[in-house]
Amino acid sequence: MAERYKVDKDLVRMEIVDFTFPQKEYKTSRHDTVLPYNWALGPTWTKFFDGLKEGKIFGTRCKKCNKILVPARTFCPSCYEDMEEWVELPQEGSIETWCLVNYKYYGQVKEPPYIIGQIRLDKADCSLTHFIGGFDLSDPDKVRKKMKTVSRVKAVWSKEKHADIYDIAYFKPV
Amino acid sequence: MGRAVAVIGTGQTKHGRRDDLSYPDLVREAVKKAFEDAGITPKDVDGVVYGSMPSMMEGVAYNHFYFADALRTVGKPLFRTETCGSTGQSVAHTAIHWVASGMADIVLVVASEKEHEGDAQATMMTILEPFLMVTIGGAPVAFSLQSREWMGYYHIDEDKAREAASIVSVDSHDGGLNNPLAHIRVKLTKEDVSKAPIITYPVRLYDVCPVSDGACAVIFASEEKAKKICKKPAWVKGIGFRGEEYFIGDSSKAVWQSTIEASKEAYKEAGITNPLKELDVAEVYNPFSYQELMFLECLGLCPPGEAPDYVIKGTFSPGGELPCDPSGGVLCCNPIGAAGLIRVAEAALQVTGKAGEHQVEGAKLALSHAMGGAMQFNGITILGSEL
Amino acid sequence: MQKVGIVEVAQSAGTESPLSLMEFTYKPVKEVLDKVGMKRDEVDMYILASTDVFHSGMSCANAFDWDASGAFMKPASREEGDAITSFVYGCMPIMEGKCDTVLVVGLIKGSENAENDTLTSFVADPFYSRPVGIQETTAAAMQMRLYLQRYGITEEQCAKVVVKNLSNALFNPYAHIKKRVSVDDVLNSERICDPLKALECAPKSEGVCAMLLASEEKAKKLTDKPVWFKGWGSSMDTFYLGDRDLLDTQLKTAAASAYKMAGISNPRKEIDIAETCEPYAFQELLWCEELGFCAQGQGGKLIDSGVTQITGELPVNPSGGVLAMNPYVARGLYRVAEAVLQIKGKAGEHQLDKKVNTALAHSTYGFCGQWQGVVILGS
Amino acid sequence: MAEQKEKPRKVASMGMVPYEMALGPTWTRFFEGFKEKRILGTKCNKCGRVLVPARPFCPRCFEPMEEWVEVAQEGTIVTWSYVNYTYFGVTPDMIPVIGATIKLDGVDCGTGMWTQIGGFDIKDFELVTKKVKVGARVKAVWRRKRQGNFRDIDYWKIIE
Repeated sequence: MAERYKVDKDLVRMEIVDFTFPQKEYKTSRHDTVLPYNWALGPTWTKFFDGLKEGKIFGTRCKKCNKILVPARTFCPSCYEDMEEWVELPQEGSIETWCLVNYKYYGQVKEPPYIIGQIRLDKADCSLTHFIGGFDLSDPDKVRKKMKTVSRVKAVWSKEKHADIYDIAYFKPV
Repeated sequence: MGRAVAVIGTGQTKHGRRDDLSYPDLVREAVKKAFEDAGITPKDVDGVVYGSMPSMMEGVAYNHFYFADALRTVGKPLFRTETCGSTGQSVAHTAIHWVASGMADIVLVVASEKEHEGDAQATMMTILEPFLMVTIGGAPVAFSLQSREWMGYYHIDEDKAREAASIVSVDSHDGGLNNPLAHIRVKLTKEDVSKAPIITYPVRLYDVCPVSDGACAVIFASEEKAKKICKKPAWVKGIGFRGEEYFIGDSSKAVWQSTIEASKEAYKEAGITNPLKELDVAEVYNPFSYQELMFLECLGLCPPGEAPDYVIKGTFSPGGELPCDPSGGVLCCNPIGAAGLIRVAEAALQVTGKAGEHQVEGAKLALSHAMGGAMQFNGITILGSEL
Repeated sequence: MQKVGIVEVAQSAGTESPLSLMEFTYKPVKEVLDKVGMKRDEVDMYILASTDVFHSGMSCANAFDWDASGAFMKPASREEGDAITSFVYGCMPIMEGKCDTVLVVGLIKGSENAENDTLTSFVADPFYSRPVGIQETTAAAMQMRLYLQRYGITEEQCAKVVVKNLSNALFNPYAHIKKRVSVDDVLNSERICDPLKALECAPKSEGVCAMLLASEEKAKKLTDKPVWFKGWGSSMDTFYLGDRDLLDTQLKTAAASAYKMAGISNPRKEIDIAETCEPYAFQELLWCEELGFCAQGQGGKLIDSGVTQITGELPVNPSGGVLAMNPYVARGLYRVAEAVLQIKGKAGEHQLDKKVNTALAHSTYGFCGQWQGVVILGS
Repeated sequence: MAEQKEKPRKVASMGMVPYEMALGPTWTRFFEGFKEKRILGTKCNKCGRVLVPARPFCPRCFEPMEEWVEVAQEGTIVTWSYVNYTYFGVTPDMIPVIGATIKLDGVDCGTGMWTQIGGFDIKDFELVTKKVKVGARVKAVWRRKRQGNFRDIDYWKIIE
């Protein structure tokens, strides 16, 4: 991370090294913000990500509306009740919708092309957002054609797991 | 004038270092308590106002989206109000205008901060544009600049100011001990404060607020609803807000116009002519003890340049003529975005007799205050037990 | 409840400006004051809408924006998010009888920050949605696919929105993008985020919009043709995309409350012009359905019918909309400004060729329209 | 079902966002002045105040400030602060610094925060409290190589 920005001690500011704005014809001042964060997962998400590390996808069930939501939640967004019942979900589901990202922007999560999809895991009452992959994505037309035939997908796990969302590498067509 | 508005319920989290909870869950803790306190359900609410410090603080932009479920705002309108440190006052003002205008009957106001998830001083420096007001420092510098300007302007003796600031700190920390939700709960003596390590001279460790996580929720209602729902509402008597120029040198920070004018407006609306006599308790925003001295003057609670004398003779101490920050104030708890709303909530608790161990006996009229920006903004809300 | 009149508006154009944000903001604010002959300190209250820190790099943006907005030592506040909320906030103190005049300012310089997708990535939660690449464009692309699939809307129909709006923009001096495009141009533009094409996505623009609101009595003194605030509605959706039906947004709720307050029972007939916030072309069709201009799933037919053309029965985005001009935070206020100008009959070259009595302004931000707001204005 | 193995965790990350602001004609000219060792202000024709840094308009009168004036490079300390702590982005070699608001002669406002006191061993805090006082007179000391930014004034020297 350190090589991606440098500190200009004289001007008391940071400059992100791997980004340039289009050339301007007037005088400007760069002021990049580089800030550290340390986010608390809280017990629910800690447990959810621990599950991923073991190759399990957990949801929680609302005792009031009975819905199973994934990723696990502390509370039901519609009933506001604590969601204390943990449910392990099947690792297969159907694709609700998807998009093929084929352009670049600063801070992007991975090198395009890649597919982001909404995947409704069996038994779950909401969709999980994740990558869809496991086949050649280089030709957008071929991808469109292929995706017309795909409705079911299955989780593919990363070899190395760090208890984060990337423990699932992507979902591949079944 | 518009319809009368009242506070019908408040909720605060346990403030402090809350690594035990994710940020949305922290927000929910305050919201749940406010609903329980008001005895209403989210169905009764017409809309929500949310505010925090700039979302760069915790690294989630427009965090009201992230908190939509925790705020119970799904299916309802939401206003996102932010005015820097005075955000907590400004969110309350948005709700008060909203109810007074007749476009809503009950509005939930929430403000929060989870400072342990970011670097507060580094974030604070992003208030400044990068080429004209550049400095090293953060908030302590800005406020020690202000304190010294005030001392210099009135030729206040350094030792006297030190003593008064120590009293402010000791009183606040005593308040914190009486407030189970406060972040800092320690017993201090004047010596502890005046001999503590220097942060930015003359400001020492216990002259400075902590870095806190916390959220606060306050429910406002129209007169009709308040009377129906709530046995003892806290009525909004007056509000005021002012901001001055961006460049710090443009106006005096010793005679702080935005505090003076904002409080004048609030007093006028509340029909207060002698605030020191008429107010029963004040929740003054005091992230720095020296700054509170200057606020006491600019809020018209004592003559200009005489705050140290009044503080030393006990006017603003517990049992004094106008106790300040019985909750412990910002010195004992500073989730920045929420801190201004906590002042409103505390004022409401005081005038409704619900402040528990830190209750000021018989308080009927309370002032709450917050400031923010590059020493630019001041907001005031005055609450009373009677309409 | 007092009536609220809109007295005057000023806008800046969307093209990149060499002025500093302070200078850039000052101009339209001063223009509005000069137009009505008021001094800065004669205005009773100021409501700013300036960007979330991620869109400017300056936190507490009200600090820097204060001077140029004219708010020095006046009662004031600032809304973060969409400027249409600052408009509604501005109406409140007038309705309660506390203020006679309120000046509302929405401001941003889009040329000073990184791509919108870089910035809106930060809206996503840090643990789950952000790491898998959710930002406004990817979220919208998934919403679009669902829209095409469920209702058989065609990509041509979505492209027609771009053709219509950019052609309207040719006559709007404040629009940013000025170019004539064909349906084929849109369909053949780069498939950046399939099914979204490059030309279907809004640009990044500069934009300051200033607007003076006044009580009924004062408005009548200050202008011979005040425009009246008739109603508004707004609604927030749940956070996670996976928890929502992306084609059933809170716009329906927002529109229903706005129509109720304004006493509108048949929006399709009673509304003369609508300005919607469509950072992605297909969204105009979806929003039209949810605003009740056509039945659910009929957005494609609506654009085919020509009703929403500038010459049609219910013109949508005669200004060129957000596709032609996208000053992120200020864009909601630009929608209101266009509605005001159309009712006043002062829109200039893109003035509608009919009497405009009732106008609708809509704005949205957040993934797939998580926040929705609707304002109704009337003559 | 996974047992909870440890207490709730935290996730460390870094937020990086680039910005580039236009200086605009007013501040471009202001910093051009720095290159020539000149401090420029603007004067309001209405209230008559001279403001530094130069402004496009008077924040109070709200009229354009078109009259440029070169101002004195000496002034009086209104207030100052001794900064001796670090946070993210500030390393120990960057401190201490003494930030000050200075009222330049003939100017109607104090400087912002960019003016720093120096020219002696500011690590010696005793010496600092002896020399730096509200009301003390100071004078700008320019850098030899100037680039048109706030650092062109190296520091403000106390005039004994």
